[in-house]
Amino acid sequence: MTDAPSVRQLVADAVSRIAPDVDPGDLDADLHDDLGLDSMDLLNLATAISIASGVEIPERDLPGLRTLRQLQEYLARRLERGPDHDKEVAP
Amino acid sequence: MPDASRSTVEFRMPSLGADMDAGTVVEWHVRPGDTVHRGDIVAIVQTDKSDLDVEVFTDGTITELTVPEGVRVPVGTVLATIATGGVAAPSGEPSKPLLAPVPTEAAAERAPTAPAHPDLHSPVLRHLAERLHVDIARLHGTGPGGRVTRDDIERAARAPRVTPRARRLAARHGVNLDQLAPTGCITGDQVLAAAERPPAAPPPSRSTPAEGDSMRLAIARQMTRSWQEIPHFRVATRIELSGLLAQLATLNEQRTVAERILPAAVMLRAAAQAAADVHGVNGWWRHDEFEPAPEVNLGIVVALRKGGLMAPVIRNADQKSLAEVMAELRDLVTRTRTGRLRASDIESATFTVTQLGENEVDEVSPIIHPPQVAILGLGAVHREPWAVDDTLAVRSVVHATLAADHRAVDGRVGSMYLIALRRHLQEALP
Amino acid sequence: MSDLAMLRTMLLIRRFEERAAQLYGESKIRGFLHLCIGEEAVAVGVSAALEPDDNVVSTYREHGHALVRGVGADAVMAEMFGRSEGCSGGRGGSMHLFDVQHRFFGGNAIVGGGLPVAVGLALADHLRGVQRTTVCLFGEGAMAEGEFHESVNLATLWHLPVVFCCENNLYAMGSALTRTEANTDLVLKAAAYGLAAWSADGMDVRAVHDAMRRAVTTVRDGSGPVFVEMRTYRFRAHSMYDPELYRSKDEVAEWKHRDPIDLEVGRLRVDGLLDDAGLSALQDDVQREVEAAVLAAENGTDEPVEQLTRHVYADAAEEVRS
Amino acid sequence: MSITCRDAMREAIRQALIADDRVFMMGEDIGAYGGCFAVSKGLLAEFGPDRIRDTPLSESAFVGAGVGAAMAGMRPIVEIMTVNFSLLALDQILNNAATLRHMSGGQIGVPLVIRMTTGGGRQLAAQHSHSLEGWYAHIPGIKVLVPATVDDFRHMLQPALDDPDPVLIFEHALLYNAEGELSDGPSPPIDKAVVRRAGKDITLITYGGSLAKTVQAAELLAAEGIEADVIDLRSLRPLDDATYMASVRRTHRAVIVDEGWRSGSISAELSARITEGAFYELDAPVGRVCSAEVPMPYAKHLEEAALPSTSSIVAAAREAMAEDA
Repeated sequence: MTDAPSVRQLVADAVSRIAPDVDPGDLDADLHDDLGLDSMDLLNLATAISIASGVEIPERDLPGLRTLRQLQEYLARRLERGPDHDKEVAP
Repeated sequence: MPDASRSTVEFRMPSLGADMDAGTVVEWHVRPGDTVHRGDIVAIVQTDKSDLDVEVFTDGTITELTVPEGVRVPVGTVLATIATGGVAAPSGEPSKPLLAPVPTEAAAERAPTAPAHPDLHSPVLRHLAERLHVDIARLHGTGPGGRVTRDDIERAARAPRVTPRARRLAARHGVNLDQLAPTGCITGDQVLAAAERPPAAPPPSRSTPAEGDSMRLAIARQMTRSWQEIPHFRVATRIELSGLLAQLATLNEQRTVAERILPAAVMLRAAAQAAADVHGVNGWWRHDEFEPAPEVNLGIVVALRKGGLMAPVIRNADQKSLAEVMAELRDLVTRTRTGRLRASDIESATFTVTQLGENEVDEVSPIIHPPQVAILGLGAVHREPWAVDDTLAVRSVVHATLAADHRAVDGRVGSMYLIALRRHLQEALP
Repeated sequence: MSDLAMLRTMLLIRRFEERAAQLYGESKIRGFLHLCIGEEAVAVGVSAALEPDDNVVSTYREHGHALVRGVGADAVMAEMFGRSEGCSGGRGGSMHLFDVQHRFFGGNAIVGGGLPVAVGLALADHLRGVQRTTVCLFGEGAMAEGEFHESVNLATLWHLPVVFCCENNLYAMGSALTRTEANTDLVLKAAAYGLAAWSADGMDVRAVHDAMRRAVTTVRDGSGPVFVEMRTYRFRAHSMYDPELYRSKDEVAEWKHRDPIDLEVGRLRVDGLLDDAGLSALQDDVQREVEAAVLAAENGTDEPVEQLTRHVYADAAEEVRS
Repeated sequence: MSITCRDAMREAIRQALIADDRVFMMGEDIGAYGGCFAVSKGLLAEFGPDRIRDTPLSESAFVGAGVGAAMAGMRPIVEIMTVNFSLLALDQILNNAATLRHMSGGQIGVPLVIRMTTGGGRQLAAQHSHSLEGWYAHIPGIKVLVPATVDDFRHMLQPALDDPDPVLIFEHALLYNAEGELSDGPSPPIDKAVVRRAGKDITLITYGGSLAKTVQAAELLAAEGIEADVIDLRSLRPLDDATYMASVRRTHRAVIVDEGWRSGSISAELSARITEGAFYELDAPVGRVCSAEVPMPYAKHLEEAALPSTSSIVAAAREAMAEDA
C-alpha cells in the first residue's frame, strides 16, 4: 500500500471528514495559517490518518506537518519503511 | 412378542372447563384389571370449582393407575393406561394437546406487585413548590416509590416549561432554549422568533437565509441583549504554565495520536474545577435573583471557520478525568465544525469558557451568555518575561480574564475564582 | 326423510357430540361447548318438516341443528378447532355456526338474542311475498327474556311466517323450569299472544316431525306464526362441565329410558326395517363420518394473523362466500 | 332553497323509499302519529302501512327485526325515538348488527340504518337528555354519523343505506327546527370531516348539536384577534383523522367540543389521537369542553351550566392560546 494515489485518497478522506469546507486538492496551503485549522482540528486530522493507515504519528513529528503535501509525503515514507517499528508505545 | 392386536391407550386428566388447568383424582371407581366401556364413569376429579364425574372414551381393561387419589396434576397428565382389544381406540395415539404446557404456579407468583402509593407531598415540600410556583401535582417524583423530592421541585422551578413543538424547532434551528428565559412557557413561535425565521413561510422576497446568516443574527441578538442588560465587570490575571506544559509533553510522548491531550483540555478542566470551588460564578440570573447551579456544565465556545460560533456543553466537567474531558472536547469540536450538533448538546450550560488559539493574541475579554452570570476568557498561551524570585526568566503564560454579572457576582468572588483556576492549573497532572 | 334416515342422522349427532366431549377433554376444543345429547329427536324431527331453503335460527346448543340443515360435520368440527376451514372461518366457534348457503343463520350466545332476528327474516319474506318459513329454535330459558315476549307479540301482530320452536329440556343451565316460570304451561303462556300453540313429545322423532309439519302448513297458509313446545331432556351437563347438582342422577337415569335413539331403533326393529347388522352398519358409517371430520380438523389450517381485522366491515374485495 | 333539518331528513327518507322498494321504515309512532319529532309526517299516507310500520314499544324486537330483514336482503330504516331508548336494543345493535359479519366469517352483512335523536337542552332531565353517540363510536362493525347541517340531514341517508354494514345516524333534537340553505352541489363522503370556518390560530373540533355554538365561539374569538379553524367531524366512526390532524399541525392548538361526559368520551379519543399523531406540533395541551359529569338536571339554569356553552368554548380557547399557562 505504498502507491501514491491511495495515500492521496486517504488524506483527502480524512480532510473531508474533519474539515469538510477545506479543498483536499489545495496541497500547499498552510493548514493552520491559511485554512484556519486550529490545534484540535490538526490533531483530529492526524488521528484520522493514523487510524486509517495504521501508521502511528508521534508528537514530535506533528509540528512538521503543516500542509497536505507534507502529510502525504510523510505517510508515503512511513508506509515504505514497512510495519511501524516504534508503534509499541508505553500506555 | 406382545399380542399385535392388543394396544394400550393412555387415559389423561381431561380439561373440564374453559378455565381449568389442573385437577385432583379424589376417587377412582376402577382398579387395574377392571373392564370398562365407552362412557363409563371411572373417577371423580376435583377442579377449583367442583367435583366432576370423569368418563372414559374407550372399551378395554384398566392395566395401571399411574396417578393415585389426592395428587393434583396438570391437565393432560396420564392418569391410567387401558389395554384395548383389537382395533386401537381412536384416541390411541397420545396426541400432544393443542395448547402450550400449563403455566406453573411460579409464573403466577411473579406477577408484578403495584408500587406502594407514595406519600407525595410533605407540607415542607408543598410550601417550597408554592414559593417557586411549581405545580407539584404535575411532577414525576424521582424519590423512592415515586416520592417527589426537594431536588425534583428545584429542577422543575428552574426548567422553564417548553412545548414539544418548541423543543423540535429549537433543535432544528440550533436555538439554545436557555437563552429564551421566558416568563411562563416557551412555545414554538418564540423559538422561531429567536431563530429569526418567521413562523410562516419565509417572505418570498428574501431567499431562505443561509445557515450562517441566521446564526449571525442569533449571535447579534443575544450579544446585544447581554451587553445591554448585564452590568459586566472584569477581573484578570496571568498564569504561568511551563511546569504544566512540560508534564503534558512527556505524557503525550507515550500516548498514541488518538489519546493525545491538548493544553486546551487541561485548561477547560481546571476552569470547571474552579467553578465547582467558587459557586458564585456557576449558575443563572432568573426572576431577579441568582440561582446556583447544582452541577458544573461547562459551555465551550467553538468558533466556526466560516464565522459564527456555538457553545456546546460538557456536563459535570469538574468531575471528569482529563482523558474524558479531552475526548468530549474532540467530539464536540468535530461535530460543531461538521454541523452535527444536537439540541441536547447546547442545553443547560452553567458556566462558559472561550479560548484563543495558540498563535492568536494574548488576551480576550468576552461577553456573558445569558442567563449565565460569568464567562472566562483565556488568551493564547505565549512566551513572555516572568519574574522568578529576583531574576527575570521567560515562561509560557496564559492571560485569564473573568467577565461577570455584577447583579450576581462581586469583584472578590471573581478574583477568588481566578485564584482557584491558577491553583488547579499548577497542580500536578493526574 | 325416511325413518331410517332420521335414525341415521340422530346416530350421527350422538356420535359427533360424544367425540366433541372427548376432544374437549384433550383441550383440542376450547371455550364453551353445549351438547344436545338426548335432544336429537327435536333437531331431526324439526328439520325433516322443512324445505331446504327455509330459514333456521338457533342457539348455542346448535351442533345438531347445524348438522341436520346440511352444514357438514367437517365444517362444524373444523370450526370448533378454530380452523379457517370451519363453517364460520374459525371466527365463531361452537356457539356461532353460520352457513348462509343452507340458510342456517347461526347460533347466538345471548339467550333470546336470535328471536328478533328470526322475526326480521320472516318480515323480509313477508314484504317480498316470498313463500318461506323461518324456524326459530330456543330453550325454555329464553321465555323469561323480554326479547321473547316482544318478538312473539310483534310476529303475531304482523302475521309473520315464523315457527317459534321451544326446546323445553326442563333446565335453564342450573335452574329448573319450576324455579324460573310462575306459569310452567309454556303453550298456554305463548297462546296468550294470540298465535296457534301446541306441544309434542321431544323424545319421539316421529311426534316431533308430525307436530312440526302441522306448524309449517299452518304458517304456509298465511295464518301467522305458530309456537311449538318440544318437551325433551339433555342427558349431559349444560356445558363442559357442570357438577349437575341441580338434578338427581335418578332423574337422568329415568329419562335415559326414553332415549330417542333407542325408541326409534325399537320401532324399526318391530317394523322389520332394522336388524343388528343394519344398526351396526349405520353406527360404523357415522363413526367413519365423524372420524373423517376430526382428521380433517386436525389437519386444518389457521387463518393468518395478518387477516385479523377482516370481516369487521365489508371491504370491496370481500365476496360473500358463495 | 331554505328548509329545516326536519324537512331535509323527511325528503331524504321519501326519496329513498321511492328509489328502492327494498327500503322500508319501522319505529314507534312513525306512521299514524307522524313521528315523535314529525320527521315522518305524511309518509304513511304516501307509502302505506307495509313500508311505514308503526311498532309496539319493543326496541329489542323491532331493531332485531331490522337486523334480520337486512340480513335477508332488505334495506330497513329503523327509527329509535331517542338514544335514551336505544339502551334497550343495545344487545341487538352490538351483539348482532355489528358482529354478525365477523362471527359468520364474512358470510352475513347487515345493511341496516338506525336513526335516533340525541342530546339535551330541552329540560327533559336525566333520562331523556343523553348524548351517547360517543359510546356507539366505540364499536367496530358499525358506522356512526352525526349530521349538523341541513345539507347533511338531506344527503347522508342515501349513502348510509347503500353501505353494506350497519350505519347509525344521530340527529340532535335541537337541530330539527334549524333552517338553512340546501346547496345543490354534491355533498362530501359521509365519513369525511369538513372545515366549517377557516382560521390559523387554534383548531376547534366538534360535531352535530355543538357545531352552532362552536362557530359562535369562533366569531367571538375573532373579535379578540384569535382566528379559529372550526372542524365539523360529521362522522364519529370512522374518524377523519387526516382533516383535523392537518388543522392541528397548522394551528398547534386544539379544543374539542363534545356534549358527552368527558370520561371515556369521543373527545377523549380525539385528544389521545392528536397526542399520538401531532405531539411535536403542540404548543398547548389539547383542551376539551364537555358536559359536566352529572345526570342532566331539570332546572334550566342548571342544564345550561351542565352543557357545553359558547362562553365555555371561548374560555377554553383563550386558555389554550395563553402562553403563560
